[in-house]
This record gives sequence, C-alpha cells and structure tokens, in this order.
Amino acid sequence: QIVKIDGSSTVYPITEGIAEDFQKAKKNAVKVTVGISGTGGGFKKFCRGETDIQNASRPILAKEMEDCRAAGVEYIELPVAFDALTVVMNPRNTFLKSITVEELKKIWEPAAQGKITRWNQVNPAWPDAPIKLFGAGSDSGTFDYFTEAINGKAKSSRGDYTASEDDNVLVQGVSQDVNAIGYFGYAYYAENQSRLKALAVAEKAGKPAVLPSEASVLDGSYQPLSRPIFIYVSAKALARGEVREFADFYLKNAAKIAKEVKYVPLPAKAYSLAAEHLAKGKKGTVFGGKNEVGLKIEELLAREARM
Amino acid sequence: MTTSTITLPNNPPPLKAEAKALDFYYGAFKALKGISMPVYENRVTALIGPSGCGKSTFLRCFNRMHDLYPGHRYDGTIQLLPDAVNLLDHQVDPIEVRMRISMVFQKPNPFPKTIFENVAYGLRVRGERNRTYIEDKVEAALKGGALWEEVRDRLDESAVNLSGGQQQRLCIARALATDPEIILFDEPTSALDPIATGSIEELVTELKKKVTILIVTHNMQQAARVSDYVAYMYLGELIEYGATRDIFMKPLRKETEDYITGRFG
Amino acid sequence: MTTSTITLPNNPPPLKAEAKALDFYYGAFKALKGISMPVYENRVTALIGPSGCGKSTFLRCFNRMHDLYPGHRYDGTIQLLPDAVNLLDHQVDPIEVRMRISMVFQKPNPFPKTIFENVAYGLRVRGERNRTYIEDKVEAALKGGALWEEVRDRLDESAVNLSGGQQQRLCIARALATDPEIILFDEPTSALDPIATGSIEELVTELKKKVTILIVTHNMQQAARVSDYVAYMYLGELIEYGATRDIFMKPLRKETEDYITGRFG
Amino acid sequence: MTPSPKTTAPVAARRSTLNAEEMRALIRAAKRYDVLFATLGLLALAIGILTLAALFTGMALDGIPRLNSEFFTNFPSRRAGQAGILSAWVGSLLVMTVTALIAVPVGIAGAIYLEEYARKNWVTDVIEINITNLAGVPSIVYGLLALGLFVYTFGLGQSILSAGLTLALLILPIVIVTTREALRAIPQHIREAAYGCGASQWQVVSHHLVPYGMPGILTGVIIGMARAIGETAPIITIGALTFIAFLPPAPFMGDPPAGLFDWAFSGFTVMPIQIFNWTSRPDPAFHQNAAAASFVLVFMTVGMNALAIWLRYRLRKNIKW
Amino acid sequence: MSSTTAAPAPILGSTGEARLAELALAKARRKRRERAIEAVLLLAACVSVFTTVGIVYILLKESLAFFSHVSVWDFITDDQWTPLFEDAHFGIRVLLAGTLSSSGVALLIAIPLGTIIAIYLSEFAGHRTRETLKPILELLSGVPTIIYGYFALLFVTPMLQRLMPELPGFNVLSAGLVMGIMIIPYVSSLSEDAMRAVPMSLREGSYAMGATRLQTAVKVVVPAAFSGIASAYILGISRAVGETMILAVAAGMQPNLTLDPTEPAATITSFIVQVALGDLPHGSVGYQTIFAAGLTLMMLTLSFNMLGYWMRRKFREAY
Ligand SMILES: Nc1ncnc2c1ncn2[C@@H]1O[C@H](COP(=O)(O)OP(=O)(O)OP(=O)(O)O)[C@@H](O)[C@H]1O
Ligand SMILES: Nc1ncnc2c1ncn2[C@@H]1O[C@H](COP(=O)(O)OP(=O)(O)OP(=O)(O)O)[C@@H](O)[C@H]1O
Ligand SMILES: [Mg+2]
Ligand SMILES: [Mg+2]
Ligand SMILES: O=P([O-])([O-])[O-]
Repeated sequence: QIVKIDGSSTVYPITEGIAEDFQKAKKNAVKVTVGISGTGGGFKKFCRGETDIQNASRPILAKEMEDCRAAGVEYIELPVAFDALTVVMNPRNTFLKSITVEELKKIWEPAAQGKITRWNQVNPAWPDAPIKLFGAGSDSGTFDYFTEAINGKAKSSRGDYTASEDDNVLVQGVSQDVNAIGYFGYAYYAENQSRLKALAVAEKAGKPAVLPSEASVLDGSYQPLSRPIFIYVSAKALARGEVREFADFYLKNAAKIAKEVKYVPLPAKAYSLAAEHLAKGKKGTVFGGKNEVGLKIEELLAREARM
Repeated sequence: MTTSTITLPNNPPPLKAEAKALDFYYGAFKALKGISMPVYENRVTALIGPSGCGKSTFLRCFNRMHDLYPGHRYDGTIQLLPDAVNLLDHQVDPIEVRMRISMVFQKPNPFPKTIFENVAYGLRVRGERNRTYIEDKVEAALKGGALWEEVRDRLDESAVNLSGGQQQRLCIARALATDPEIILFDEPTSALDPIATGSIEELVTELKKKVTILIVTHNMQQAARVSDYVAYMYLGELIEYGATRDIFMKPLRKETEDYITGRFG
Repeated sequence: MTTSTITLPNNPPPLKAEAKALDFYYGAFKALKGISMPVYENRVTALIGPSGCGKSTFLRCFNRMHDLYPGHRYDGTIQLLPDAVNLLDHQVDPIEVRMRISMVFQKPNPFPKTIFENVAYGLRVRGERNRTYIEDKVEAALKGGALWEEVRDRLDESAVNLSGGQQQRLCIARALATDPEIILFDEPTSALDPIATGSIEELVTELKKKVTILIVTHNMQQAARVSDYVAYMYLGELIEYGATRDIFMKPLRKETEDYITGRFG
Repeated sequence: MTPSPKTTAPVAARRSTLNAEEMRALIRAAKRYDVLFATLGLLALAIGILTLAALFTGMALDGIPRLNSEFFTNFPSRRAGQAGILSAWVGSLLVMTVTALIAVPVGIAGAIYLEEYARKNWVTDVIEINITNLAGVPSIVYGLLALGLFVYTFGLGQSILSAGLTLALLILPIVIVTTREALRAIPQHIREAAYGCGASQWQVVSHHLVPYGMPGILTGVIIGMARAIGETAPIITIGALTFIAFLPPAPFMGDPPAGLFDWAFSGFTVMPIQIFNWTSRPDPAFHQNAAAASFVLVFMTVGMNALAIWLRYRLRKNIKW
Repeated sequence: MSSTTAAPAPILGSTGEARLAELALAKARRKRRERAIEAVLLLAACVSVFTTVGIVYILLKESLAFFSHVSVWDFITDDQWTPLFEDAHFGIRVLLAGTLSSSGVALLIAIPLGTIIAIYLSEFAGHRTRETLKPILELLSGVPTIIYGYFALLFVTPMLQRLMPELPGFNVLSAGLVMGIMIIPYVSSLSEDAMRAVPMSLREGSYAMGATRLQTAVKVVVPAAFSGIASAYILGISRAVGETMILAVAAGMQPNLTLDPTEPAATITSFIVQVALGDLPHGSVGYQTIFAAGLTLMMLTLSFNMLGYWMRRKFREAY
C-alpha cells in the first residue's frame, strides 16, 4: 500500500510532515513517498496517472486540465495553507522602511532592465547606491505569482537579477549585500531573521505598509503577496482506502504542521469545508485554469463553498 | 635475386615438413623471399643469420603466429608430413596447427599462474578434464623439461618466481605437455645466463629423440653444438642450407663463410 | 672470492680514469665486487662477459647514472684524471660528471625533437645562447658522428624518423657536441643491422683520436676489432684485464678462455 | 698504476665551452630552478590538498555532532534532529548495485572487443571516437536521455533500475577506457604464449587477459562507481523521491507477487538528493544534517578510492611479467 | 582441408585417429562459439554508440520542436536569454558567455596547476610521495560537486570579497576557481600517466647530457608525452564546460551577456538543472529550451573532443 505524492517544492515541507506523522500513526502499514519535481513537473506525472496526490503552489492551469481530461484523471482541489511571499533586505540597510507595490513594480518590471540600477531612481528619497536584486528562479511558482502580483502579468520580469531555485542561495545573497533586495517564501525569512529583514509592503501608496506575519495573512491585510497553496487528490486514487485516509489525515493535521514549518495555516473553517468536499468527492477546480493574485481567504472560502 | 645453395644429405631421414617457395609480407614489406627448405624428422634444424634477416619471421610461419596481426600475408606453402597438409592454407585452422606445433620464445614467458597450471594449460585448452590424466601429463612434461626435480614440491607456487632458466625450461615443459610434432625455438637462451643456457642446450639434444626441432640462434657455437642441419639466411633469403658440419667446415657460399667467421654480425 | 688478473702494458699511455675497489649495490644485491681497473686516455677499452655479469652496471658508474634510482649504492672510487677527482664522491655533483663524460645507449634514444635540437641539446643545457656557435658545434658533431652528409638538408626534421643506424649515429653526435672527456658506449650496435654496425665501429675507431672510450659489447669480434684493452667480467667481478691482442690470443685465465672460445655465452 | 699527482689546473679548460668554475656556477644556477620548481610543485599540490582539507574540516565541524547511530537508521523527518539517512544510503547502495551489474560486464565486454577483436576499420573508429566523446558529455545530458528513454519510452518509471541504468551509461566510458588500458598493459608475449599453446581467441581472453588485467579493471570500475555515487544532476532529472520512509522490498518479501528483483522497480532516494534537499531547506538545523550526510558521502567515495588502491596493490603483487 | 584429409598417425603420445577426428568436430563447434562470443562483445561495444544515438535523438527531437517556435537565427544572434519570461528571448550567446567565462577561469587554474603537479609527481617526487599524494589528489574529483558549490558560495566568495570589496556575492570567479581546483586531478593524473609512459631511456639520454631534472622534464619528457597531456587538457575542458552544480549554486544564474568573471552569470548547464528542478509544464516551449541548450552543449563538447582526437592522431607519441 503506497501513496505516491509529487510536485511543488513549496508545498513539500507540509506534505512531508504529514506523511511522516501518518506513517507513524498507521504503524508503517501504509507507505508514503513524496517527490519534488516542481508544480509543473508534478502535474505532468499526476495527469498521466502516475501519482495519487499532487502538491501545487498554484492552481492547475488550463493546459494541465486538458492533459488530465485526456488521460481521464479527475481530481479534487484542496487548499492546505497560505504562503506569504516576503520581500527582504539586508539588516544593515538603514534607508528602507517600507515599500509600495508601485515601487516594487518600478524595480522589477521588464522595462527596468538595465535602466533602474540605483536606489534613487526608484525613490529620490533613497540614496544613490546600486540595487542588487535577488529573486526566485524563473521556473518556480513563486516567480509566477510574484510577477503577476507586482508587474501585473505572470512571467513578466526584468531578467538581470540573481535567480535561484534554491532559496537559501538567495538568503545568502541578500544577507551579504547592504544594497540587496529580494523575495522568496515566508519560511526562508522566518528561519533567517537574524540575517535578513522583512520589508513592509503597502498595496497602494497611502495604504498602510504591512509586514508579513500569521496575523496579517489571516486578516487579509498582507496583500497582494499572500497566496494559497494546494494539494490535488486523484479521484480514482481516492477509491483506495489508504489514499482517502491520508487525505483526511492531511486536512486534520495541516494547520499544525503548516505552523511548524513556518507557513500560515488556513482558518479552521477552510479545512472543514475542504474535508466536506473530500467526503462528497467534489471534483474540479475553482480557478478555471488560471492563476489569481490577491485572493483573500474569505473569497477563497466563498468560492469553495459555492462549488 | 640470389638463389639458395641447398645441400641435401645422402641418406636423408624422413621429412617432417617442407617449405616451398615461401614468401612472407609484413604489409608491403617482403620479409621472406622464396624460401624452400626441408625439415627432417627427429632432427634439430638451426636457423642462423644476422639480425633482421628473417629468422624469427620464418619460424613463426610454422605455427601461423603471424595470423594474430592484420596485414601479414603468406605466399607459397609449408607442407606438414606425413599427411601433406599445407599448414599455411586458409582452410586450415591456425589453432589446429598450433596444437600440433609448439613454440618456445626468446624471453621466457610463463603465465602468471601456478607452475602446474602453466604446464597443464595446453591440455585445458584441448578440453581435457580428467584430473589424473592431466597430473600424469604435467609430471611427464616437467620431467621432459628437466625441471621436475626442482619444482615437484612447489607445483602450486606462481611460475613468475622461478629463475630465468627455470622459467624457460617451464616453457619447454609447457610446449611438451601436448605431445607436439614439432617444437619451434626462437633464440631460447638469449635471455639466460651461461649455466641455464647449457642446460637448455642439453635438453634440446635430448628432446630430438622424440620431436622435430627448429631453432633460431644468434650464437654460432650454439648452432654448432645442438643442430644437425643449418640454414643461413640473409635479408629475407635462404643463402645456404646443409648439414651442420658442412656449413661450419666448408660453406659453399662466400656470404655464409663471412658470417660464420665473424666478418660481421 | 677470485682475484682479478690484470696485465698492464709496458709503455702505458696516460691514464684517463681509474676504478679502485669498486663495489656496487642494487639495494641489497651486490652487482659489482671490488673492481679495480685503469682506463687509458685516447684508447678504447672494451668490457666483455656473459649477460648479467655487470658490464652495464660498471659502465653506468662512470656517469653516475645509478644516482637516478633510489637505493643504489657505490663503494670504492673512480678517479678521473688529470685532476684526480673521485667521481663517485658524494660531494661531486653527478651533473658535473655527466657534463664531462657522455654516454651512448644500447637502443638509440633520440629525443622527439628535430635533428638539430637533438645535437644542440647538450649545449642548450649548458646555457649556450650564441646561435652561430651552436650551429658550428652541431655541424662539427654531426660530421664527427659521420651523419652530416645524410642529414645536412633536413636538420629541422624530427629525429624519430631516421633509421636505427642513423639514430644511433645521431646519439653519438649528440654525445660529441659537448666535447666530453670520455664517451661510454653500452652495446651501441646490438639493435642495429650489420651495415649500420660496421659504420658505428669505424666511427669508434675514428673517435678515439680525440676522446677516451669505454665500450660494452656482447660481440667478441667487435671487441677484437675496435678495442685496445679488454676487461672480462663474470658475476660482478673483473676476471681478467689486458691488451686486446693478449686477451684474445693468450688469455691467462681459464674462465676468459672458455668464454672467448664460445664454450658458453 | 701510479696515482697521478693532484693537479689544480682545471680539467675542463681543454674543453672548448666551459672551465670547471664556470661549469659549477652554471650547474648551481640550473639547480636553483630545480628547487624553485619543486617548491612550485609542492605549492600547487598544497592548494589542492588544502582545499580538500578545508572542505573536510568544514563538513566535519558541522556534521560530526550529528553522526550518531540514529542518523544512519532513521528515515527523513521534518524535525532535523530526528532526520536520518537510512533510505538515502540504502538507495545509493542499491542504485550502485544496479550500476555495477550493468556497467561492469558491458564495459569489460566492450573493451575486450575494441582491444582484442576489432579490426581497424571505420566501425571501430566510430566506436572509439564515440567513447571519448561520451566521456566528455555532461552528466546532466545523461539525465535528459534517461528521462526520455528509460522513464518514459521503456516505462521503467522513477525506479532504482532507471537510475542504475543511467549511471551505468554515465560511467561506461570510464570502465571501457581503463579496461582497455589494463588489457594493453599485458605484454604481447603472454598472448603469443597462449596462442602458441593452441588457445582460441576467447580462451586467451578469458584465461589470461581478463584475469591478468583484473587489477586495472577493478580500479576503473571503482573509480567509475565513486564518480557515480556523487552524481546529483542526472538523478534529479529522472526524479528521485525526496521523502521515502521505507526501504525497497527485500527479495521475495514485498507485496505479492513477490520476486527477486522487486526492489529494482521501487522508488528511491540517494545520498546526493538527500543532501541537496536538506541544503535547500529554510531551517538551518537541516544544513547541519546536510553537512553530516556530505561527510558520509565523501567518506564513501574516499573508501571506494582507498579500496581501489588497495586492490590494485594486492592483485598486482601476484602478476609479473 | 586438414580436418578432412586422412589424419596422420601422430608421432607422440596416446593420441590416435579417433582423437584427430574429434579435433575436426571440435573445430567446427569452436568456430561457431567464437563467432557468437564475438557478436556478443561487439554488441557490448555498441552500447556506447546506442547511448550517443539515444542522446542525439532525444536532444534533436525536442530541439526540432523548439526551433519550430524560435528561429535558429534568433537563437544565435539574440543577446538576451529570458526563455521563461513573458517577453521571451532565446539568445544562447548569453549562456555561452557564462559557460565560456566560467570554463576560462577554471582552466586558468586547472591547466597550469595540473601540469605543474603532473611534472612534479612524475619527475621530482619519490615513489612513496607519488603513490600517496596522487590518490589523495584524485579525491578532489570524487567530492560531489554540490558540496563544492556551497564551498564556493560560503567560503571562497567571502574570502575573495575581502580582497575585492566590490565583488558581488554571486560571481563566476569564485565558482570558476573552485571548479578549477576540482578539475586539477583530471589534468594532473592523466598527464602524469602520459609522462610516466615516456621510456626511461629518453630520460637517461637527457640526464647523460648533464641536464637537470627540470631541463629533462620540460625539454624531453613533456614534449614526448605531449599527445597524452593534450588529451588530459581536453578532458579538463569537457569537464569544465559540462560542470553543473557548482555554477548553479555559486555563479548566480543571472543571464548576463558578459565575459567578465566578477559578474554573476548563467551557464548552459546551470540553466538546464534550473528548469529540470522547476515548475514548468512539460511540452511547453520553455521546457524544450533545455533540449536546445543541451544540444548546444553537446555540440560544444563534441567539437572539443574531435579536436582532441585529431590532436592525438597528429601528435601521437613517437619515442
Ligand atoms: N611486425 C613487423 N612489421 C614490419 N616489419 C617487421 C615486423 N617484424 C619484423 N619486421 C622486419 O622483418 C625483417 C625480419 O625480421 P625478423 O624479426 O624475422 O628478423 P630476425 O632474423 O629474427 O632478427 P633478430 O635476430 O633480431 O631477431 C626485419 O627487417 C624486420 O625489421
Ligand atoms: N635495477 C636493477 N635492480 C636490481 N638488480 C639489477 C638491476 N639492474 C641489473 N641488475 C642485476 O645486476 C646484475 C648485472 O646487470 P647488468 O645489467 O650490469 O649486466 P650486463 O653485464 O650489462 O648484462 P647484459 O649483457 O644482459 O646487458 C644482473 O644480475 C642483473 O640482474
Ligand atoms: Mg628474431
Ligand atoms: Mg647490459
Ligand atoms: O516548486 P514550486 O512549484 O513551488 O516552485
């Protein structure tokens, strides 16, 4: 009896924790494997029917929906936690207190490439010092989400920055350079608070700047950089007892584990709603095949409920 | 082209083999030129001549050693008697030729195996499985190679630890173990000290009672001591062939005489 | 231990070098045992003896070749005259010895360079920069090596494309180019054909007008043809030393006679 | 033989180039370069060896506190303190087994063909150029090949078998090249002796060449394996698992239908993947685990290399020509 | 022929006519067996060819799909590499520049140091020193490269930054340096093997002329071993061009069209792992880029290897 899981590296720490506890709870009668091949790579396998559960740091895309349909794979979409993309800077940086989405866009939009290279070009109040940029690799869910939330279009970004799939590498980069700014998942910031400083982000000029935290994500004020993350369970696999048990176990323990690995859990209501969907076997996605940014928890719940 | 001066004995012993108009080519280089010569049964025939004259090349035709290398070519025949097989014939399996004609090389070349396995090797290659038969044969061959007394108690030791002379006698025993019809020796003593050389020479004289022997040597004295017939070669040609005594005492050709009296070489 | 039988000439030419009570060890193996022997200036001294007797070992003491390998040890002295330096002395730099005493090896070993650079090598090593000087020296050395006529038009070709005999003469020219006091030859013709051998022998006879020569040879005829003095060695010992004519005509020691008459070897 | 009087006149004076003093000065100067170069050589060696030492001490300092027996017997965990490398080292071991089972016979057979059988023609030329080429192909490209071929076309999935096959192909050139060298080092007179006894070609190969070449062949195999065990990129491309808290089934012990080779089709993880995963975790406690695992991995490579050296030494002792 | 003619009475031992007839039979059997064995061996030798064919097939298949979207001209001439961005550019030159500069730095370290070490070990060091130091040095190439990546990032870069305060945290220089050290044993071991294969007689010839160690090594041994040393260099170059993890971790993955090693850069290989690790839907143009990049890489190493092959042919050792 094996439950096979693959997909996003972002969701991986939560799923891994669940898998570990689940195996313990079942006294190793059920085996669980978790792989990392990215949300895209994972969906490829999932839609071939090779895996039972898919970790996804974004909703399923139209192309992937089609693949799944072609192979006759149906799925149940379960949001499991929130990730707050965090904009970070070097702790020795004295001039940055907060930043607006506007300013972030000025820095990161494609037009900035090769032109916006000094801080005072973004905001005259800032010093005439070079900007050193660090960001998620262009092949990650984080990159897609950040570009869409800030620049308004997924995958549209300047290219002259240091990119890495390995966020520790980015942590390293930002912590070594006073003039650095970068972004990555909240967990990496949370574990490296001694070396990094999070930057408060204001959705619009004039709106209050908000620091990422469990509270600010839950109350919906950390916008637009908080995003839900998901697992997709194959409907066919759900027919197997161990997969259903695992999925139930997941929803029951997601809040605890998410907190442990420094993600923001969903409100309890969201988990019960998801459990209900699972029980009823509600298939499909509420996103219609595209990613969305700035989705508040209430909206997400509302949509889930409507399903 | 010079012709060969061949003096056949009056009362010839039975023929064991006979080369006829043998040419040999290393690729484009013609190393043997029209060699015709008898090899008498149970006699020692010595091949002499200056370095590079083709002695080894000729000898290695007898067990088709040249077949191992691409681009080498024979022309002419070597008949093996009494069945008159042309052992250079393409139809003839060189492995079969080598099973009938053994060879002992210039440098002793025992396999890095035990003494026993070295001697038994030819039998193993022939698919022999019978342990007592092999043991008997090995003992007989080692006795034939005058090595038995020295190694009887250490047949399981590695052959590479023997002295040079012992190694060479081991190689002779290895060649004997399969009852060959002819044994080819290519300067078998040139890597050995005088004492080992002496014992090998004795051995050759002893062996000819049972097998036909062809031996290449650089050493005139050795040729005189061990052989019954001598062939003097020069630049790939057979200059003179005859009984050893005749060749050394009254060579018919000036070239032979020059060589033997040490005018060069 | 046998003692050496040494017959000095009545009217000795000046001494060029002299070995005294020379022992040599390959690790624990004593390859030379108390050798004492003169080397006369502008004469050819031949070292003969069966394989493994220590001829090469002795020769290579003269240019401290053994220093290249760890664990080899000399005992005794070799004095180089007229300055009476003991060239085996630890204080004496082997490089200095080798600059004064050249060597020609058994197998021709030209460097994979042009003919010109091969001959110029010794000069370059000595830090010589003057191009015309080097050119003159190379030409003179090639003439001394009887190779100039054959290669004058292709000095820039690679030396490895020369024939064996030419290569060996090139090595001699290389050795000559630096005006050595002694040249050591270790079986210089054993890898060559009779014609090349002849020309090298002539060369040696020619060279002794200018330099002292020590030559190892396996070939009795060669020793008789080219040398003025002969040393017969056996099992690491010097058995007999004397003028060539004496050694070959009336050896004083039975061992020498046995060897020379070809009773073994 | 009267000893000649010691003269002070320099002998070299007769020589046209140098007198004794000049010569000594020259030798001293030339030897200075010897010393200089030897120092340079030692310095260059020191750079390499110090790097190695720095790497080692770094890993040891970070990693050794984690190296207790549980580290080897625990499965991965989200709690760094409890996480272990059991599935990783077992996985590495099994993948290496498959790699060896494939690369060794195929590599040796290929080398034998090229060295002993092949006629010199364009086919063998192509094979030869091709092998030198493959030795230079980046490992990540093998990963792409494996993904397309083994995982999908042959349907072997992300299994130990796929990974083992991939790494086998990766080290095949190493095994072939070293085996050929080992065979080439066997003197021709040994072959001639064997043929002279009437042996067939295959008999010569199997009775003599392979046994005598064994020290060299083994060295090549082990060096190849040491290379394979550290490979990360191709295994990532195939998609090794990251969390796997059980071991592949032992022969005949798996879920029915149980067979001898069920384990080969099991999912797996290997040491480099585990290290890679741990280094990319946010919690720095995992980085310590990564250092410890790296230490173990490097130790495995060192061990294999040491084994190669020892074997070469032991086996060579019995083979002389 | 021999097997069919009447077998002669053997001269020696217990063999008889029956034995010879047996031999004839055995010959036919042996021939068949030998053929079968040769066929099997040939097949094994061909595995490497199949591997290449497989690699080329996979790379070409996906690359063809790629080039149906992107013109070859753009691929070669564009000076931006942003295949995964909204505004996609596919200028392979950018990655080639990274590959070139990182390999350049690595080879500037590996080739001189490797050669010096080879000469030292082969001509200067004693037997014991050589036999201990060589395997220790070879361990350098046995360390998993990902470990080197972090070594470059966390150890070498900060050290360099003390010398060059302007140096960014990610740069080709430190990755290249570490890569160079990793490649040293590839260069030194192979070169040393080649030098040791030079027969002692050549060295003796040189020493006999009064040459010092260094003169002998540089003027005689190195030229004689040149073709072997050249293959060692070629292998080193291939390794440098194909190295992945060190660059992925320490060089910054920033597609910069520059040859300046103090800048961060992306290389062909680091781009491939980045995508292989990532999030891209298979079958998309972005995904196909890794095969086009892989093909470029393969052609690059192929041309180096061909060069090496040609050099070996041309300068084959002639001692
Ligand atoms: N494999 C080969 N390829 C090309 N030429 C060869 C080969 N082997 C020998 N030769 C040439 O063939 C001629 C005869 O060589 P062979 O070895 O038979 O001489 P030999 O009389 O045995 O000399 P030696 O006394 O030195 O052993 C020589 O000119 C030699 O250079
Ligand atoms: N490097 C070595 N290590 C140990 N023993 C050696 C070494 N070289 C030679 N010997 C031994 O020293 C003795 C003398 O050898 P040497 O080479 O001087 O003989 P030689 O008279 O020149 O013989 P040949 O005529 O075969 O060249 C021999 O017994 C030989 O086995
Ligand atoms: Mg011969
Ligand atoms: Mg000698
Ligand atoms: O692996 P990701 O899809 O979360 O980037």
